[in-house]
Amino acid sequence: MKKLINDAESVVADALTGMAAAHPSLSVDVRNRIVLRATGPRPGKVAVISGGGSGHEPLHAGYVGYGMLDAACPGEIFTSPVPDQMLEAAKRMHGGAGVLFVVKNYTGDVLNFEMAAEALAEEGIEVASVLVNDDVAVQDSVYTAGRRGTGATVLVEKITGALAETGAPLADVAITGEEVNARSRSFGIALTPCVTPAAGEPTFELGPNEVELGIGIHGEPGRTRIPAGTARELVRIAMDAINEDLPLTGDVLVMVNGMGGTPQIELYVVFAEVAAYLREKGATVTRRLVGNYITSLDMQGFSVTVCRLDERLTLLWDAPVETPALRWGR
Amino acid sequence: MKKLINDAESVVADALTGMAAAHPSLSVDVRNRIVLRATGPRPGKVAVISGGGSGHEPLHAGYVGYGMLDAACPGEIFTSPVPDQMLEAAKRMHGGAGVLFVVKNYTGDVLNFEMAAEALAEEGIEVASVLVNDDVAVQDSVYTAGRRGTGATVLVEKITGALAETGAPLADVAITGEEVNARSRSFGIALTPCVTPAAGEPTFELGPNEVELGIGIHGEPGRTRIPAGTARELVRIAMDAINEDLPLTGDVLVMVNGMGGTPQIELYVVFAEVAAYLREKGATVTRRLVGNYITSLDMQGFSVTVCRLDERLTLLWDAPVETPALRWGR
Amino acid sequence: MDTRFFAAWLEECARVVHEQRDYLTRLDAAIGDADHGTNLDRGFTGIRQALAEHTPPTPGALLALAGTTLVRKVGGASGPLYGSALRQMGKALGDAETIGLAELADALETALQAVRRLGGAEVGDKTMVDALSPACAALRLAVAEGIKPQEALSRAADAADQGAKDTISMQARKGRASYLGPRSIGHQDPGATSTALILAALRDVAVAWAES
Amino acid sequence: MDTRFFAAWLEECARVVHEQRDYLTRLDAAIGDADHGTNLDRGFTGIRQALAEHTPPTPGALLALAGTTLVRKVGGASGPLYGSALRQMGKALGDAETIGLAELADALETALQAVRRLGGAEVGDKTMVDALSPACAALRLAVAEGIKPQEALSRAADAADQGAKDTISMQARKGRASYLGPRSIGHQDPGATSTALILAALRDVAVAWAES
Ligand SMILES: Nc1ncnc2c1ncn2[C@@H]1O[C@H](COP(=O)(O)OP(=O)(O)O)[C@@H](O)[C@H]1O
Ligand SMILES: Nc1ncnc2c1ncn2[C@@H]1O[C@H](COP(=O)(O)OP(=O)(O)O)[C@@H](O)[C@H]1O
Ligand SMILES: [Mg+2]
Ligand SMILES: [Mg+2]
Ligand SMILES: [Mg+2]
Ligand SMILES: [Mg+2]
Repeated sequence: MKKLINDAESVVADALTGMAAAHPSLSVDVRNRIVLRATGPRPGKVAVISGGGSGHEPLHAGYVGYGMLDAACPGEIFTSPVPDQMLEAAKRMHGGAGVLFVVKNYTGDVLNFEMAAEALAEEGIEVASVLVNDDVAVQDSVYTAGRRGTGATVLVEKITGALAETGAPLADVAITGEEVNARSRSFGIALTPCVTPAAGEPTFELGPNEVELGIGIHGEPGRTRIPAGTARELVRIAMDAINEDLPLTGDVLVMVNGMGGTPQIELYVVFAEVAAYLREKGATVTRRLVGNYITSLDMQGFSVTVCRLDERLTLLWDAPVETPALRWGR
Repeated sequence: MKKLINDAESVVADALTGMAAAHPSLSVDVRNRIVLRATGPRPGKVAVISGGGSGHEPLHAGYVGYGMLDAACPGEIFTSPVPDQMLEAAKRMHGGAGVLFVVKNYTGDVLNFEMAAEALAEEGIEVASVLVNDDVAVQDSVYTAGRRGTGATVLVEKITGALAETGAPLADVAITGEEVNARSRSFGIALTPCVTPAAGEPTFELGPNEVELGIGIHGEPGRTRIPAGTARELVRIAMDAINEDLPLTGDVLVMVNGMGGTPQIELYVVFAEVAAYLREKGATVTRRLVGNYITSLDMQGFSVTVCRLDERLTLLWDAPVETPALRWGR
Repeated sequence: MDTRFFAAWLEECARVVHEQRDYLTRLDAAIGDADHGTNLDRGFTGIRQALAEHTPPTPGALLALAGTTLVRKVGGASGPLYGSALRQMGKALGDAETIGLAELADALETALQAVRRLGGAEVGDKTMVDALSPACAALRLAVAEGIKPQEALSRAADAADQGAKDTISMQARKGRASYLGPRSIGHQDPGATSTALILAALRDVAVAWAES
Repeated sequence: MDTRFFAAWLEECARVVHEQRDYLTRLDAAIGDADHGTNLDRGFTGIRQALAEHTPPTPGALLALAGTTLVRKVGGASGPLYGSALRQMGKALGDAETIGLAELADALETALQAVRRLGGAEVGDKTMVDALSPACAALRLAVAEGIKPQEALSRAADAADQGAKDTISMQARKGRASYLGPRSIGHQDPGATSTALILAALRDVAVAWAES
């Protein structure tokens, strides 16, 4: 294993030090592991806060800034953060209008955010949570921990962030976040596993001609393994899975996301196929993202997220955003 | 080899189809292999045009848009474009104030752009070229084809693009491009080779514990091979090589660039070390980029580019830019 | 069993978890996300540091501090689960300065309830519950039979170990491993395995204690 | 040698380059960027298509069209270099309907000059010049000696082949391979190799022509 790190133990701290140096718009507290808007809290505005394991960059810290998150809490690599982080971030960023936690549906994230929410409530700070669970590769049944939260997280963070910026009340921001989640679905495919600095070896094995279908974002193995196919074939598998769960019609936002080690040129090849598929289904792609937005370290592969937009969500999507990883309108 | 493609032969065309679908701000001519601003030419404005082999995304097509390029000409993977492309792009985008070609110093790019420039001149369109050659890993001597053009290309495109937007004359835009190049230096290090779709196997071999120093952006082997070290050690090698060539003092812009397969978290670790190095040298980092800006397909590794800024270049850097890959101020 | 006994247990846990770190991580790589060993190692190292700074006066306070430290250091699913387990165990022990086997059995039962309440897992879901639950049952039985502590804790450890092994044939219904569906079968659950290690540590400390 | 002869040569080039595509790309992978085979294959396939649409009336026009096609299809360093070479060769042949060996030798010399002027490479720089230059010299000598075409072109092909092999021990001073400095030594130059293939194709066509 070769990695651009100093030490497997210090990766997260070192990267936060780099983030602090790279983005004057952020206030990075390396010791407490929180990344905040440098501007501090805005009175009367709901503070939108998220967090999760590291290794998914730019998620979440790359989305801290005007029009999106107020703070992010990075955990260890692929490990949810601890309640102290969310607590500290919330205390520093809340502007008196309450705090929204955007939580990806993984047992670890859910439990740690829950503990933080309880502690915050005890301190008299109003908290609501949006649970993101958009991954159609996982059966949402009593036999699983429920669908994972993946690509839709970016959309929920963007749209709740935009709404919070308007001074909307916590309940509205939370409901809108849930609406975005309800309208979004994702599916991911890996060409290669990823290597965590701590493990130092691939998280699973894939043959030279195999791909893994229905992966999450933690280098975990997926649902099944099939022989590698063309981009067109793989996109069809992903899109069929999504379409089965949420019929794809009307205006849609599409995110074709690289898992971290995928060349951008391949993501465009994938996007072309996704666009063709949606055209065939009669859906209209009105907004799109193509790039690395929620990754699994150095994994090669992609995920597609589709969100059925309405006019209001489109407006919120278009609202100005100024973060390290997503920026427009300012 | 597993890749998200339909066919090694059609990668560039398929990716351009995807770009067209992904970016309404671009006008993509898949047949002629040119990517233009959808707004068309602006009378009285110098048209800034670049191009080069594909596989370096987002370079160059990702930098087409307000405040940067007017057009990009993507060649086959790692192969410079042909003169017809530059010719067609120039004819469609020139606004009567001449055309600036931004050319990376590789024999293929130089020759093809030269042929295009001759043909354009014959048609009475004024052309100037900026040759980018910032890679200190290559000795600039009669014994080589001269220094390669790498990371500084992004800076030259941004800054000439900003100046052209003000209506500055061709000669000024060209001189400023040369100035940016003269003030910039880069050095790259690979942890892994890359795999081109056509070759289907790594472009060179690296042991499980080796890194390649002084790589370019085409998967070519570098200057030497050494045992892998920490991020700190590797950054020191890169920065010493740069500092030996261009003493690092004063205000500097730093770009820490991923080669395509490098996780963003590692790039931040690298950036932290680069910032520490520059602090030690007494230089002040006033502007920075950390991400994938000029890549080699799926290669893991990084390059550092440093540009010694002055007030004017800083202003031009800060000027609004609105392209798929670089955007601020609008 | 006094404060020193429980401190020795936590110390032994820290040692064993550190030693078995890569093993636990490998188990987690197979059906999870390859971090269980590093997670627990970070947590128990944190406990060691916390105790080095200040050792609480009673077993109850000690375990509560250990639980809080896990919550603050571990993250992931195991942080809140083990953290709450130890915290609730500590609470159950109250201010008593020494603890008898029956109280310990009750406290362990409280820990199990805490994990079940928080995580919602039942026996058979392929989680730490599958090791903790039989360990609790074995210990309760041993108490009823009036067996001496090192023997009783040895039975609990064996039951946990067997419980961990039994997870191999199970299909996961909770935690990350559940995403794999039937593909989770054939792998031992990392959390059940660490629970077995923690209970083995308890036995070892009890045996050493009885000998000295 | 008439238009059909030169068309047959270009056809044979297309065949050989396609056949040797991966070999040329592998050579380029070692000291360049792994595209020389695909570049030339794309170019000569383009020539084939262009000639299928329309075959110019004279050898000169044919080679000029071939050169222009390479410039338009290949890109990279080899596109302009081979493209200009063929274009200049075509120009040198003028409107003549049949070409003698002496004119061919002169035209090849013009091609060499075009490559040298454009790329600035000298003999010994480890480029296509190292194959083309000895081929030109051998052909010139053969013309002076009055040898018959297939024999003369065979000598030119041999010289090109030897020239290509000689690049193995050279350190590159032009093109991408020069970035490697001393590490370029020990590898055969891909461009010199393709030049040798192109001249071998010329010989083969001449031999077949003489036999028929
Ligand atoms: N809902 C749950 N109830 C009980 N135990 C659980 C639950 N979810 C996960 N676990 C346990 O946690 C272990 C994984 O811990 P760890 O790897 O540290 O956290 P994460 O899954 O967040 O990466 C699993 O092996 C399982 O024993
Ligand atoms: N300046 C030059 N003069 C002559 N030949 C050159 C020069 N530069 C490169 N070449 C030839 O071009 C070959 C490489 O061609 P190709 O791989 O198609 O282009 P690129 O180097 O742009 O990828 C080299 O092997 C060499 O023979
Ligand atoms: Mg985890
Ligand atoms: Mg090339
Ligand atoms: Mg885990
Ligand atoms: Mg090449």
